[in-house]
Amino acid sequence: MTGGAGAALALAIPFLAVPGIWLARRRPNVREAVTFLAAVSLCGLVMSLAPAVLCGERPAIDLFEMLPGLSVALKVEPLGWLFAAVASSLWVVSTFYSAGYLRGNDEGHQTRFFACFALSLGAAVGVAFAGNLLTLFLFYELLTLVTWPLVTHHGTEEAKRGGRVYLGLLVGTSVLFLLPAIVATWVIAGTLEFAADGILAGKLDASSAAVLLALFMFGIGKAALMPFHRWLPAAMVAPTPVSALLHAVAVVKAGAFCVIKVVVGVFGIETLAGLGGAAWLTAVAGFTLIAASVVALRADNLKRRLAYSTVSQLAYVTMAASLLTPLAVMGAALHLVAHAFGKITLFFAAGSIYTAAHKTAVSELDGIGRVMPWTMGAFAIGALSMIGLPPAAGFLSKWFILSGAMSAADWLAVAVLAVSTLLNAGYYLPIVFRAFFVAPGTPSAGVREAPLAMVASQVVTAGACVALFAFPGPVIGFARAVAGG
Amino acid sequence: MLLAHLPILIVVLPLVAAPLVVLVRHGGVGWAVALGVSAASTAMSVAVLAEVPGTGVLSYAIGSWEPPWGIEYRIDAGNALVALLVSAVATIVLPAAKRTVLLEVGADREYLFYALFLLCLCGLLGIALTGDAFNVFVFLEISSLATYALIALGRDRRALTAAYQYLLLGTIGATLYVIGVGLLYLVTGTLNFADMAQRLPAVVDRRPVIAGLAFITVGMGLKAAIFPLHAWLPNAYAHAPSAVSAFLAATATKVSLYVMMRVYYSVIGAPTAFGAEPTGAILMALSIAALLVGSGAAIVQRDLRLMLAFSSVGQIGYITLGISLASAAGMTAAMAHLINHGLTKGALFLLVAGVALRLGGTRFEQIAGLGRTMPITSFAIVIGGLSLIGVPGTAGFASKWALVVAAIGAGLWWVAAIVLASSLLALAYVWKFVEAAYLSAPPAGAPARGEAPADVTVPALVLTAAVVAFGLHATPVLEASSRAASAFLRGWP
Amino acid sequence: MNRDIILRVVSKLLIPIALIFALYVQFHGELGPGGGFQAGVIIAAAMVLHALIFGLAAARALVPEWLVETMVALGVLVYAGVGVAGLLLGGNFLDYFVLARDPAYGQMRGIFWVEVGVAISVSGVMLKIFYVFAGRGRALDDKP
Amino acid sequence: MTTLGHLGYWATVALLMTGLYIVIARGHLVKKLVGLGLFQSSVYLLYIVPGKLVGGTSPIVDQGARVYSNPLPHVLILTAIVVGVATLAVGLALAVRIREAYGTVEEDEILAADDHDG
Repeated sequence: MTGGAGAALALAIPFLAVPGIWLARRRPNVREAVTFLAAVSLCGLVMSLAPAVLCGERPAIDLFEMLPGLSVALKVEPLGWLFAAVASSLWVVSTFYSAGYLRGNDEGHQTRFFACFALSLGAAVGVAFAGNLLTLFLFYELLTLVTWPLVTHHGTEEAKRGGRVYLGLLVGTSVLFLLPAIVATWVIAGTLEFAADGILAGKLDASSAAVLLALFMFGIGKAALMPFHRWLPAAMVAPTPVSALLHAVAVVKAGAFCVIKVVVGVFGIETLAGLGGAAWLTAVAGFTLIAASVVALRADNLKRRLAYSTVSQLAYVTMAASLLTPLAVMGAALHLVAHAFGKITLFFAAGSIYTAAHKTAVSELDGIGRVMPWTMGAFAIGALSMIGLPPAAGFLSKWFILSGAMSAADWLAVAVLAVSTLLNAGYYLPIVFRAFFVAPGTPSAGVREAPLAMVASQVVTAGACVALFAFPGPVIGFARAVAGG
Repeated sequence: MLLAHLPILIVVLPLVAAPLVVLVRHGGVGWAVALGVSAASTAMSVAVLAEVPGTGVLSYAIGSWEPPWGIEYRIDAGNALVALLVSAVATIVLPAAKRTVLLEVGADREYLFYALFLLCLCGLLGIALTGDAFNVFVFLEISSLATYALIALGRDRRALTAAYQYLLLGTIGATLYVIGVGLLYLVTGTLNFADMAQRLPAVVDRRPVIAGLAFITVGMGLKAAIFPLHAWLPNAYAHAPSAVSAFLAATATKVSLYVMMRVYYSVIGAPTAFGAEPTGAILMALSIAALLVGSGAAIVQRDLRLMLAFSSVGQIGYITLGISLASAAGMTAAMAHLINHGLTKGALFLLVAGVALRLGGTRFEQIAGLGRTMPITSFAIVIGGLSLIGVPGTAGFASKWALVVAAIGAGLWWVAAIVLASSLLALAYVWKFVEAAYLSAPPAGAPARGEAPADVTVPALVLTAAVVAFGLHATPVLEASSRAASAFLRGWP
Repeated sequence: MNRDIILRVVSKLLIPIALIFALYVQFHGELGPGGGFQAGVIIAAAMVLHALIFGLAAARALVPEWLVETMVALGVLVYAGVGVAGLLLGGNFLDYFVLARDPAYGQMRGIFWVEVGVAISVSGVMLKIFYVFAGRGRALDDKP
Repeated sequence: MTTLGHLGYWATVALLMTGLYIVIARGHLVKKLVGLGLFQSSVYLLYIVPGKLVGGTSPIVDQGARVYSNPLPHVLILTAIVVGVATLAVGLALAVRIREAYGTVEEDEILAADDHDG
């Protein structure tokens, strides 16, 4: 099988899984088996593309012509491969976890859940392997639409409101800013095909580059740059596996991915650096980073704290991309991976706590680590990764971002990174501390560890965080390829 | 030999079939004849459309009187496309009409329905294909009179007032059009569009020309329901028999828009219409108002059918916006949206016909929980709604893309911004449906899970599939629209 | 009203004359003012007069609804048939020149049949309109 | 050309505006149709008047006649009149059926009844 066909097959697998899931709707075990099978085969397929991509091959395929001169085209590039690899491997884990969570909490509409989950993965793979901006936009919007039923899963008034904010902000920004940016790129450059050194090179002056960059960056609402971050906390009404999907597997990762992709593949690092059009972006991202951390610090609801942590972590990626140095871009790519594994661990843990103890507030977690040691152990590793401490993957990515900031001599960015690390520690470590070292206020009788499927999943992802720290070689190889080195 | 006569056969076939249906006085036969004629017209339109790129313009002299003395049928890539849209939508709507007409109109008047339908089809095709200004008026009235009667056959008494309202405004519109034509006739001495185009530049006194342009704009604006001349449309679409709603929503206003394009570009000429006179600015302002007001009004409707009707007012704004840009890109967008919106609204009104058939109404409290009671129909309505918003992968995206490219290409960033902002209004009304269908419980006494009969659902799904197909692979529509646009811009010298 | 002897007698005299005048207008149409439209209206007027004097029921017995509808359709068909005949004889639609060997005669023949069609349709339409309104109004006024 | 020379046009405009005013201002459905008829008749005038040439005869070939009036507008307007009749018939038929359905032909009463229906 040629690489291009492999990419097309990878895109097809999640979509093909949907009819299977639907047919098995009356038999949950078969249904989850179908999902699992699809996830494993997708993951295996993506992994099988790795050697070729590392060797410098760029498997590509044109699927069909959508608009005159503009095809829906797939092209596997290092960054896209990283994203696809993260999404597909986390799909495998989260299938287990979701099954445990949904059954443990007696959630309804489980078939719809798994079908939409599979569709989201399909859209994420489409975003990852998009060969041009049009394809990217197509799957970006599809991702928003198919995750809406997941966000509003409970169907309550609150879910409805959350869904409105979610949809309104994501579709609103993409239609108002991203689409005109894409059309303008098409009008200016005459092509939407990503290129290693950017397609707008030499076609823009400084001011229009800044405007276009602003349209792109605010248009990619999934990257949650302030002031368009409200959808993330609003989407917290969803069941926890959905939050995991949004925050770690597909949605925000798609946003971060698009940010890097646009900076590298559309503008080109050198072009943008030459025009000096990204300094404001560093500032906005830095502000988002600090502000979101401060909000997270004050949030008592665990999921809300995690949500604002995501906003801040996404700003790392955007800021890293805006530094426009190869090292920082490498850091951005690495952070995409590291944050995914760290954040999914945290959400898994939050879901486990809810399932086992029905607790949602940080202040209720006193001593919970003693009854749920595995869960809170995983949580601790995820938290370390978020803060950027060894032995977790977050350390690596922050290291590269910091090196990038220093090599760019952007001392503001360095300061922001330093402060934010402190803030991260400030809102994560107390949770870990409470869980293990504060005696429970009220004896929570009958609270036990969460169901096995859930515990196992979070242990696996926490292990992956550590493994990425211990054996970073392959991932760094890909990240280096992203930065063009 | 047959090929040479296709331009007239497309129009004559329904004209002959209509009285035959009256003579036979049998509903089933009438339906079969109407379906056969529509299918034949579609086939002939395809043949003509395939023919025009080679020959450029097909000209047919009625009664062998050479134009400009006789009436000429003149077909280029522009009107062939319109004829194809009209006949194709008729062919798809008719299978679904059988059951709904029997239910809503009654068996005793069924044959009259199909006779009127054929007359309406004949009129719309005639408007599209004729090259004679007065002939346009005659066909306009044939289609309009048939339409008034068709709307009046609707389910309740509000259909009568809707039809009466439409009759008043439609007649005023047609009369204003014919006054405009009269003024042009007075200064050129000809009614043939092509001949008129040739003689107009030599006319010294411009005032009658400008007055004619204004009269035709307002007249056709009334028929095309351009804001603020749209008052007749929502009630007419909402209360007409279901099949009529679907057919008219997809075709009737589109044909009037075609006449506007023809007069602006082929007869008056873009330099006069858009250069010397402020037609473009006026049309653009009205289009933008239509986008915002139409979509805004759609949000607050409490009936799905009315919501779709108001959405049409907004969507027509996209087409006129494309016309007002007076560029090849703008006209391409206008033609593409004319087709894509026709398909989308046809699909949506057919789907809603199925909903009305099963649930007995389309008010939002009746359709609550539609995702559970009629899952397939409900999902298809969502897809149609996505096309109204312009989500990529649906036909609506392709034409919106073309429109934004045209606006940005012309340097009109703010227009592009408004176009896109109005999509968010569409998002609001479409999501009102989605929330009602998927996040509300069905009302008490709702029928069990199931779909409308296949003869209603399948044609609707065919159109929905076309919406998706032309969204994922929009090249055929956009290229045909681009050919049509260049045919308009080239004019009829 | 139908008991009024004068009206009955006068109308019996007038209606045949009106019909003959209609035929005159019809067939003289190619040479002088006149034609199928006018003739059709005069025919319908004669029938309306009959209905006014002898009552709607009598008129409906004489020219029943189905016949009226048939006339409307038939007229259009005759008209379209002339057009199609032109097509079949090798000309364009509504091409009169090919209807006879001598084009000038073909013109006359074509116009003649078109006018026949028009007359049938117009008289049918006029009667139909009359029937519709006359029937409706009566039903409504009968209600208390 | 004097103001009087444009008499036909003045009459056209007067009919047009009168008709339109009646359509808009009157609530009675039948009166509206009367206004519509006036409105349409302005078109007849617009077409017919310029077709007449001073001193022209009817367009039938005759010895001694040199100047003919233009016959085409008459033909067109004959068509327009037929259309007008048909429109009037449909309009009246609708008015009758509205009367049957609503018991009134006054627009505001009909609107009130519709509002009542919801």
